Amino acid sequence: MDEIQRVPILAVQNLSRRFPGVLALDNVSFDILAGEVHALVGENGAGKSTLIGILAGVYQPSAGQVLLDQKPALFPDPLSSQRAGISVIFQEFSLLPHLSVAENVFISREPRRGLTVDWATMNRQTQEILRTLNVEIDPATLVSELAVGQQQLVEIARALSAKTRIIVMDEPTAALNEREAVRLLEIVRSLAAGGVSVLYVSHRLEEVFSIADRITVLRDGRHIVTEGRSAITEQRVVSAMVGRELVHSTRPSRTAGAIVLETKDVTVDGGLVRNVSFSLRRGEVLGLAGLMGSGCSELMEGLYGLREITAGSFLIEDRPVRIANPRSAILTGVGLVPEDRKRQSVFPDLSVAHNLTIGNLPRWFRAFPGLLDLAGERRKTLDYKRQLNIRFTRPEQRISGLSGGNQQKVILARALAGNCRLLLLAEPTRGIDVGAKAEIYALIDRLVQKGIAVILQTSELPELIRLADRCIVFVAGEPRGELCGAEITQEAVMSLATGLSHRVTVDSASLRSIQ
Amino acid sequence: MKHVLRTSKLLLSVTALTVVTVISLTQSSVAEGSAKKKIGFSVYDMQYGFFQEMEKGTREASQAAGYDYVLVDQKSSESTMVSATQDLINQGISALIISPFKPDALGPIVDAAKEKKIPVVIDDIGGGGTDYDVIVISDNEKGGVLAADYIDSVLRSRPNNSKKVASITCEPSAVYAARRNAGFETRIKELGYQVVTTLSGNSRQEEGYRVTKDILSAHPDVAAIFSGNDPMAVGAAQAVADSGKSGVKDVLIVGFNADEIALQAIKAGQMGATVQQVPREMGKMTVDLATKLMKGEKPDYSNAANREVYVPVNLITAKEADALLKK
Amino acid sequence: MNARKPRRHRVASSQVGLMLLMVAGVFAVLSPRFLTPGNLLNVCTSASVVAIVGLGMTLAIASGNFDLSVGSTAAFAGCVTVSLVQQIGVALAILAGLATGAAVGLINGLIVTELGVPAFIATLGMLTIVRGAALIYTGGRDIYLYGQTQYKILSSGLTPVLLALALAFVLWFVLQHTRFGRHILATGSNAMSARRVGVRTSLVLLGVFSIVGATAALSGLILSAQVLTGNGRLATGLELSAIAVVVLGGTPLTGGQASIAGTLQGSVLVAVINNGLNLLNVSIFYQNVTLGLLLLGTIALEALRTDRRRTKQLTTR
Amino acid sequence: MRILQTHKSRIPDAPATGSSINQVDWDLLWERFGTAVVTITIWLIAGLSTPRFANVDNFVSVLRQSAFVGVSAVGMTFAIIAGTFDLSVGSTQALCAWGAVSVAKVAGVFPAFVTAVALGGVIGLCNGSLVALVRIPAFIATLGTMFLVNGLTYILTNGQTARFSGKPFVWWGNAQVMSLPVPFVVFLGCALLGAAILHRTSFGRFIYAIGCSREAANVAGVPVAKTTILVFIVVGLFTGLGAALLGARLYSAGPGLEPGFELNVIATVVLGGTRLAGGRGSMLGTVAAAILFATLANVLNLSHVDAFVQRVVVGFVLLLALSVEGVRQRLAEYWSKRAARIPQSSQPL
Repeated sequence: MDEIQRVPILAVQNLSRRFPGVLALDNVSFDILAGEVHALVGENGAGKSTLIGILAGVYQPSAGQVLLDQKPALFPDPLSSQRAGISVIFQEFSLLPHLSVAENVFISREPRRGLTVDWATMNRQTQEILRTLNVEIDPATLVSELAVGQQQLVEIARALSAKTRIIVMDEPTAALNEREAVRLLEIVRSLAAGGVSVLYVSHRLEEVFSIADRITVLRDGRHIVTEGRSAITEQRVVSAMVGRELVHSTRPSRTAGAIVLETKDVTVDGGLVRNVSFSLRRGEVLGLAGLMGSGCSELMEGLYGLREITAGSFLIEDRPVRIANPRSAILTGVGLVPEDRKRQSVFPDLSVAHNLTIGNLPRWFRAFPGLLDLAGERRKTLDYKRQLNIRFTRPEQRISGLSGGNQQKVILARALAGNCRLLLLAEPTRGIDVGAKAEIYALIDRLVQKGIAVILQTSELPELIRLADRCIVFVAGEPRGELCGAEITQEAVMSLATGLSHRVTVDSASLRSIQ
Repeated sequence: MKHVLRTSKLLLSVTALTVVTVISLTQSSVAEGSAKKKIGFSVYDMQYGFFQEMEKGTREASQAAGYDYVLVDQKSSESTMVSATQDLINQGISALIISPFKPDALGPIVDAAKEKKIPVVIDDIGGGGTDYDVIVISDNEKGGVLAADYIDSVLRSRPNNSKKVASITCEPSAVYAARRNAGFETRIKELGYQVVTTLSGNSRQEEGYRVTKDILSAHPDVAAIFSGNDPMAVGAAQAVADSGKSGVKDVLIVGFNADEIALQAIKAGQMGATVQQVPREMGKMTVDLATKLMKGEKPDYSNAANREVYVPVNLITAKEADALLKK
Repeated sequence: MNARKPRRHRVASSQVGLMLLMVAGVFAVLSPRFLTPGNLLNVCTSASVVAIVGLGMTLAIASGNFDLSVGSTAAFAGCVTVSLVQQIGVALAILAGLATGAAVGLINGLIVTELGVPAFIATLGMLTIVRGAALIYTGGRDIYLYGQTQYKILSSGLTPVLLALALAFVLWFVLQHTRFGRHILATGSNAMSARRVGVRTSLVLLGVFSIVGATAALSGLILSAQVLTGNGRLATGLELSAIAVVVLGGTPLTGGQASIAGTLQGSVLVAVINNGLNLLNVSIFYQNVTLGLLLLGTIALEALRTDRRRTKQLTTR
Repeated sequence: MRILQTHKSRIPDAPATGSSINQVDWDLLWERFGTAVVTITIWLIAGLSTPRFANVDNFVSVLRQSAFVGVSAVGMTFAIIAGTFDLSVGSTQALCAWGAVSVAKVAGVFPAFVTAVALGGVIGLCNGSLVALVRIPAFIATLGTMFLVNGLTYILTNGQTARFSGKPFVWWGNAQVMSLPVPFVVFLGCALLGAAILHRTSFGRFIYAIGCSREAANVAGVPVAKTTILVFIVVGLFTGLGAALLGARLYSAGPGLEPGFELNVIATVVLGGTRLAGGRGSMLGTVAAAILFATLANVLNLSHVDAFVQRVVVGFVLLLALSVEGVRQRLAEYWSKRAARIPQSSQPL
């Protein structure tokens, strides 16, 4: 790797951006070389999103400048940034669900014949680009009909079609399963080999270290370090990110208690998930693993009453229960931390306290029939603040002002507040930074120790290994195998999940069969 | 937290300031009282030519008599009618003239006026069975009868003696307008005609047009159409013209009000006739009546039992239309 | 050349088509005069007036917006044109009327894009403002043009129908085949994403609102030509009819999709109902009841159908 | 990858929470108090320019007038906070008011109010079921009921207005208690009740939650369908009550009562700072906005403003009040862009 030879294609110099009351970026300088995969890491609030926003033309810098090919460049709006050869793939995609794949790829750059859009050329070129990515998607398909992984590929195809020289990817694997993520990393590598520079923004250090040529760390809006991959250790990156020393942790040994949940031949939604039988004890963490579409999420939703259990029986503490909707789930003592925080759990406009108590209002806060006991609610919120170490100033504060990790803790508190005996965790640390992640793991450990039973569904294998005592692997809606304790390794899980050998090789045919 | 406090303080001081201003103004307004008598007129809806004429008559007469004059518009809403007229009464008027959008809702207004000993003169539409002092009313039913007689006189002389006529009404809730059509329909049936259809054009010109088109296609042999007001009549005349017929010779159109727009249409040979009301005259009459009432005199009722003063209605055909337009 | 176009949402418009056939069938049986050429022209003419503004509204709804001010805009444009016909001639006056409509639309667009007022409220405010402006402009008087046969061309014979069809074709073409049209759908689909990928959503919306204003103006002009009169009361309540026909036609209120053919069929359906009930001499009272029932019926059918499709997804039981 | 854990004692406070405190949340402030400020401003201007404005009779009149839209707006506030909408309140009002007046004539005051409120509730139930169970978008569902109820009212009444001027009945629309007009007292009562429901009951919390995010509400165990139906019933109940008051005020009611009422009600709620998209809003704002609209109409009448111009002014005030926040954001954006451009303006792109 002879980085010295290459010229910086993009550089930021002394970049600052002030928002009312906060300095989001503080005098940041670094550069990206041609054909380089440059990873940008940092905790939430480190300034990554602001930096991306400036490169995308969404924000303007308060001071400093962006150099493109060593000349100052100005991006007053997204279009000018794109014209300069920068494509940004945001974490929540910028796709237009009602338009076709081809239209999404060529939006605002549609090939035209006279006044009209040249559909033939557009579809043909889209097909060509998709082929270079090794995917077969009909360019005329509506984007709303695609799976998440395919949607990501459409975003990449859009970047490629724009003759982009720099692609910025914000948490590109956040919504992907392990399999799709591997595929994405391959694509990123081949892009870089083709001369495109990639600014790869991610929390997942594992990915970062497997792909980046150089790594830049931001913390609290300031530039901490930029270093070649081989010149820096994972340990150093983490401490640069959090600005403090970290210690290792492993799954504590646990002693399971009485059986809390028992399922027998459970079928969800008439066959989306079939023949699930397992039991779960107090103080135990059961992991569910599988590729997207394997039925893990559907089973979780079934257990929580978001989907119908169409066959089989379901016993909680030896009593058969019927959970028809989330409400009855909560009443039976089942709590859920949903997988998509933005869509499924947080009410951004409501206060922390309201977010925390929304699931169990009638049970706890009735001073006299009908009226809420606001003081009690406040007390309860502060209680949880202490117990779960949630950081906020006032219970009346809007939850949108909290960091992702703290929001997630509030959601966790909500799930626990319902007198929870069985806690369902779906992707509990998605989009949460390293420090907060470790805290949430510790929290889960403590809860389990207190006797709560946990079912954990996650696409992050290290998380599974760190937390789960047992793990059931699903394939195509059916449990394929169960792993216990030390048997849970990345290789074992993946080989069960894919039905292949544990050396994961990816080709487009198997990718399609997954979706 | 602090800024919320600060803002509340700001708000509080602004409120205090307002209260002080308001109190001082209350006192000044008490002192203000002018010697001049004030006439308040609450008009149905200034969007209509008819009421613009009425307002003009009322205003001119008030000014001529040396009164102050205040106007409010009910904008075709009974709720606004009551609240806006209440605003008038609160301004210390000496007499109230009102052309009510909904006579049925006159109750609270008349009660409020009586409480302040303000005489109430109602201009047209209806009195809603309230305790008003006098109502100036054009004889809507008679107008309908006039129209029927006119249609009969014209059609009788025609060779192909179709006995089919149609009637277009205003919005279904307009009581005064319903009387016109009722008068027309009763009389025309007496004369041996068949009313093939009665449809509503909601008082609106473009709906009069649309409804007439439907009438013409359902009953191609209809010989005459009576419309509850002139805008709809003019719309009807245009629809007849668009079907290649004449609003005089083929399908005789008769309207109501004698709005300028209808007079022009009659002059242009697009419709047969209209029943004239004299809104401007009526406006003048109400001011005269108000003057009498303020002096404590009794008006000369046409029908003392209902405290009504009638205004004659006249039929306007091409001859009279010309003369009226010149005025 | 086999240029494959994206599949579109066609279901709803076939629903309204079916409804239309049924209703028309009933009237054809009940009234012998319903199927006469004269009456059909009559139906089509009154359908055209609503269809024209409905087509504009389809664009607005496809872009994720609304325009409640179309009735007032129609009145204002009608007044402007009628007042100018004598001075500057029919052609120029018509252009002036359309320009007035487009200008009102542009103002709507500016309020929405620049001041950040939601379209529903922005155009609600403009509804009263423009109506007031029309009344002030005319002084509340009728302006009439008897004997002006040239202006009459706008409303006589097949003109309104042809205008509606031509407009439908043009808008369909714009929507499906031009960049502007695709950007309208993109904006309605997800304005935030569209902005990020370089669609100038503000410009798109300004364009859309101007078009809506112009179509409202055209409807107003036809109405004023029908009665050869301009006044500030013209076209009251047109906004709700326009929205009703768009909804009947199956264009979803969520934006990103549009059914031009559906809107045409929706407006014919409403015209057929009103005409048929008039032919049968049914009281006007029943027109609103029928319209309400149809609206709910059509959409309920559609909702239940998609519901069955959706049972496999997350539900709100 | 190894999993790491932090020393708990050394965790600094999250930066995002600390930053928003010292800075003024204009958005929220304007949402809470903006309408009240505008109302007071108008009072000031009116008081200074037209002496007729500031007398007791006139205030009574303004407050009374604010109640008729206001009571219905209390219900509509629920609907809009829940992220939905009811266009049928105009038709509902006419039907309920007619029902109240007709029943008052034969059976007395109490049955009259019960009839009106019950009719409103039933229509609300229909709307709610259409939206929550058949899943028709609220805009379309209530547009449909609007036409339907309007037509039904005409059929039921045969186009005729019902009239009744019995003292105990009209007392509710016209009398005063402690020099406050009765309808306004009822309105304040409704607003207080509404505020209590919104802030002190689980139903209220559910409404905010649904308005914020339907899906998240469902996952959090909020009974979304039930709450939605209940919201529409509440709108109907309040509209029915307001309608009975209006019937009492007018001594009469019939079809075609108050054209455009639904839009006035929605405008009032939105002007009161409730966000059209749902999830945010308060009763205080609704009360202030109802008074604001009544004041505006009154002031324009007192200042002898031409009826045509009045329309323009009312629309303008509505737009002006709702643009303030947008204008402020625009300006902030403009300044930040300008600031960004100045040092580099001479450079080529």
